[in-house]
Amino acid sequence: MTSASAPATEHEHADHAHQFDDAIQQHEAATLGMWTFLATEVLFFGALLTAYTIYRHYYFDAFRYASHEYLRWYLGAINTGVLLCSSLTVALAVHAAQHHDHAPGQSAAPPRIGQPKHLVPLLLVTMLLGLVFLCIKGTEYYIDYRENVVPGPSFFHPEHVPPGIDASHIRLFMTFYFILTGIHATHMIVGLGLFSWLTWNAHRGTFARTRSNAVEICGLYWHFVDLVWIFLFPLLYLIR
Amino acid sequence: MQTRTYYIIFAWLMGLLIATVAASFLNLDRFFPGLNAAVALCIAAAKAMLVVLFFMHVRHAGKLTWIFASAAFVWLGIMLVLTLNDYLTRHPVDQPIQLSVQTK
Amino acid sequence: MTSIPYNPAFDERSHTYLNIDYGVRSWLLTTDHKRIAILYMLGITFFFFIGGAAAVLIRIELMTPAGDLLSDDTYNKMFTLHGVMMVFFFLIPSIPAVLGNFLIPLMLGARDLAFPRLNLMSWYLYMIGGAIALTALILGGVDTGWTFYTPYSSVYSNGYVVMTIVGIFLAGFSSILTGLNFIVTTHKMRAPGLYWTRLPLFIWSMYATSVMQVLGTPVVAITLTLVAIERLFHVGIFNPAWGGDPILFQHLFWFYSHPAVYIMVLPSMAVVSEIVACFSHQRVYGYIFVAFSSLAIALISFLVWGHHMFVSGQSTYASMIFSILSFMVAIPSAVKVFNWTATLYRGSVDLKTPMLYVLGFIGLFTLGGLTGLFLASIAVDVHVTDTYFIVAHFHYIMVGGAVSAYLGGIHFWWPKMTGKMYPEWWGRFAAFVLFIGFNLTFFPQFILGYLGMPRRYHAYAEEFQVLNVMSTAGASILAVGYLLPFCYLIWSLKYGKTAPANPFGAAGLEWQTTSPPPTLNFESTPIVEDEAYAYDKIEVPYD
Amino acid sequence: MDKQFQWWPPQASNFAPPVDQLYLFLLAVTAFFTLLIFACIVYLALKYRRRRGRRPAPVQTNHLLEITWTAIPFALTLVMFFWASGLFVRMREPPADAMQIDVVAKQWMWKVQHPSGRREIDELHVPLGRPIKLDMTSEAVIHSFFLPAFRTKQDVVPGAYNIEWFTPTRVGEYHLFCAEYCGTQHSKMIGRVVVQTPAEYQAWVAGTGVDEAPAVVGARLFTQFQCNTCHGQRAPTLANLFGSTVKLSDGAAITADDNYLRESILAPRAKIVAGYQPLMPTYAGQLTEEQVMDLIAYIKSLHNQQP
Repeated sequence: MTSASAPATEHEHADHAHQFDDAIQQHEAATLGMWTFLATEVLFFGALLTAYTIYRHYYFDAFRYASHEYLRWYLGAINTGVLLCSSLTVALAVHAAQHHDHAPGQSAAPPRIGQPKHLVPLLLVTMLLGLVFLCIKGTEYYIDYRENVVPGPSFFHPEHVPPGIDASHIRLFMTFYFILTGIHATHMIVGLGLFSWLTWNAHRGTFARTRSNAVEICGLYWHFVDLVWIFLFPLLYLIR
Repeated sequence: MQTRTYYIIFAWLMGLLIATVAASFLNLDRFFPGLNAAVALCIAAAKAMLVVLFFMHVRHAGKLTWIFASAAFVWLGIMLVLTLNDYLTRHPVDQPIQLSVQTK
Repeated sequence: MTSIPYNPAFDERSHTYLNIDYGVRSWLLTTDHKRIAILYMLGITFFFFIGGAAAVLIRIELMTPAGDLLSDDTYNKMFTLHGVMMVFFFLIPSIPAVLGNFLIPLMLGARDLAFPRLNLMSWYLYMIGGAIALTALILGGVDTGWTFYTPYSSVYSNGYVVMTIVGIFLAGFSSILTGLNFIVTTHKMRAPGLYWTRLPLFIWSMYATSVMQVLGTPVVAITLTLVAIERLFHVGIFNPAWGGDPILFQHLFWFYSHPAVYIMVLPSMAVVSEIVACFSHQRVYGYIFVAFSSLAIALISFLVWGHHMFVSGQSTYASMIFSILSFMVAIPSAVKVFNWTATLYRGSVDLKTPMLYVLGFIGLFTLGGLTGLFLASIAVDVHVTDTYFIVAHFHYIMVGGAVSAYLGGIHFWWPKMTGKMYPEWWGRFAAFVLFIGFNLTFFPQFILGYLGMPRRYHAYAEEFQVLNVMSTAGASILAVGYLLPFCYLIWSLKYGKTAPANPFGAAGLEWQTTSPPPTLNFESTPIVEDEAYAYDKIEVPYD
Repeated sequence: MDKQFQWWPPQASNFAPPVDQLYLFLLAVTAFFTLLIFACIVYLALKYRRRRGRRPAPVQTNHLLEITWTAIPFALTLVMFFWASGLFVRMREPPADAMQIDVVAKQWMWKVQHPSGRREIDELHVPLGRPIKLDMTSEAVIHSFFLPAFRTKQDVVPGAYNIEWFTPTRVGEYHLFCAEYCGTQHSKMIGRVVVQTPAEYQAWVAGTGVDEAPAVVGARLFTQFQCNTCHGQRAPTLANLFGSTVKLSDGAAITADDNYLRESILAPRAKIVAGYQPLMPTYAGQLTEEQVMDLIAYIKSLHNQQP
């Protein structure tokens, strides 16, 4: 026997879970866990994008035509802007939370966004931006539904297809469009759920000393969902 | 990190967003086929790098985070390269690509 | 030697993880990694016997050339049931979720995994996934084979394909979360002094496995989801009649499902390294080579999936690239086999039950691995692919390899998990029965395959009967080999000898705590000062 | 077909001997290493078995040994790779003079048509010593055309033509199996390949109840579907088309091969010949796979003729 730290029974501290030695270890583990999960997500979307890339390569003309005809680049661009704004507010929220952790009493300078007391408003703005994104996305889906380009019983009527383009390839493009944006939107909805939980806890002040952990981890997730959209936007909307 | 950095990065991101939309209206493919897509993807990658490095704090993170963040993209690269390696080398007669027709 | 101080209060078995609490609730809501391991063991055993029952029906049907016992449709559903249950619900979770869950925190000197609640959630996802898949198979079955090749699965099959896919999706999610938990735990929760180069090889292999689970599983999850979407919405993704490409499905499917073979066999290698060292009373030969060969396998195995597609219509050039890469993955496996064998040299070899399983593993894995070279050799693969040669090859790896190692590991750590010794004589006897039964079952299938008997055949040509009867005879012996441990291990729970903390004189932190361990594993966090497998500091135990 | 048990499948094509040689080489390597490992395990386990009074002697890792047993398997696998790939490339390149036979796979039967027109189901008659090229497609799901005695196999994928070739070298009857799982009656999708002497084959081809040649059927279909009203006037002429290079309206050039013709019939708007309007309707759904093959055969027969 060499030596031993504190007895096992004393590990039930308020600031970290029983399996960890201290709050720093818990924080590192949580961050690494989220990064590992994001690696999984990269491959999850990556498999879809690989399939999309191959069909886009083979049926390029049809994909370009469908992208022009049925997607509105300006709505996609606005949505990209909305998501980038939300990334900024998330970054500021994380900053605010961390600030609070390490220097709780520091509020002498004139208040600037990113100060601890802005945490709740920043989280709320982020969620609002997320909702705006989903509303615009929903509008796009509705327009597509009116144009009968949503996969289903009356999926796409091919009377006006220009020469050199096969209707089935247009359907293929729309299918991938709905799968990719649909799964992305699902991730957004999960993100909104996480942020509601964060906001509620931040509002009640029940995070104690691990507050920045939760905000930071959820922030990583939100940024990742934003990242996915950064790639989806040019790949789907801007085919020239 | 100061909050000022976040605003600067945000300004860059919005600038790149305008750039990518603008680039899509230029017909770059006449110079080199696929140039439009390449430019769009490069801008997207630049935006992604900014988000990852600054918003997600990888710039100041330890080696481990770097490895985890890049491993996923290495694996994605494997999948893309080896799959395309098949599709781009199928000889037209020897290994036809799939045709999109009703075969009943 | 690293150890824990003697503490009389600790020795009274007053608080092992098993008896600290009773009642169903305390088990179903536990976050203790050891209890979750036990829960996994129950689930896995259940699904193993479901899959095994299907295998029995398949083998009985194949005793005669005519398809007489089962209808063709039932037969197809049986081999699908067998494949889905064994691959997704038994082999992939077997060693990681049972032994990995139990041992990783113990071997690292940690109190639990990094995310105990996530760990429990993994088990629920796995069980719910299994229940859904099983429901699909009971309601009417699925006849696509576990490979779900399109467009058969996405358009033409009449079975409950979507429901089965939902089950597999959930099990995949469980597998990802387990891998994530192990990765974080290995990185962040090692005891003081436990550097990477001091880690047991079990941890190295499990880490490599976890990387593969995390990076590979999402791909099969989304690919099968695409199949379900094509089926539900009648849109073209893989069906050529609707603009898709069925070969693309195969690329995406095998991107995960080839590495999945290594998700099954790397954990077996983890077990083998521990047992070989313990029962040779010797440090594993070439520790660092064995450790890094695990990581090499984790990477290279993602580069070889195209060898499943040599006759599929893949380009000739791509086939050749995949062929050379497939040969490369054989090399780290060969390095492991040579090093394990060399570990016996000048050791003190004790042929106890776990060692018998493991020596069996080395032999069977060698044969299974070498027959893999036949499949990487494209011209030969053209002849033997989709025949019984393939069936024999992957059963040597997955059953001869993975299941043998799993059973070896269960015997080795049984005293640690339950506090009871298994009966040694019965253990050795069962290991022999298993080895003989296994070879009799699957060796004839190599010959059958080269003769040209295609796999998934319900009825076959008459000249194949002799070998098929041999195989079925072997399968009945193999079944006994599986039932024996099932019976005597349960028997030992009540009547077995009480196990001491370290019955085999093994190195490793898990043997430094009581059998069974207390809920938080160690009385206090151990500090490690030795290399792994410091057997020169342990006296040879005799019995 | 011999119904007795056998250890080795018959060798009946040009690929059987070289594949068997490679197989034997692999078998030798496998046997050597398996026996080596088994022997080592048994010897070491007995020699160093646990005995009272004998302590194990710690062994240092020998790096030279590690490198050796990494390098030797590496070298062996390189030999296997080049040997196998060289043979594989030969299997993928049919000789120019090969006789083409059309195969359409359905759930669950093989429909075969010879150049002379004779059709057969679940059987394939081939003449001895003549290179045979199978042009194969499938109507619904993936099948695989497997001839164990010929050591050759090719998946038959719907929506495209896949090719398999061989030269039969021994007269007799051999198995034909579907090797890719294709649904309920997968194991019933079997048949036989009959290798005959050239004279017997000619007699068989000319046998009673002879079907029309694909090109003849194709010619009739050509008129029946009124293809002749456009092709040659508003639409491109088809004479000497097969194998020629076609300029497309988007500036690309493409060789008119089987797959191009197939696509032009079933999805005519996908590639438009330069200088023509996209007027042609699709015939997808109106023609069976066999009829498409007949039409292609007819177009091929328009070689060296004036339109």
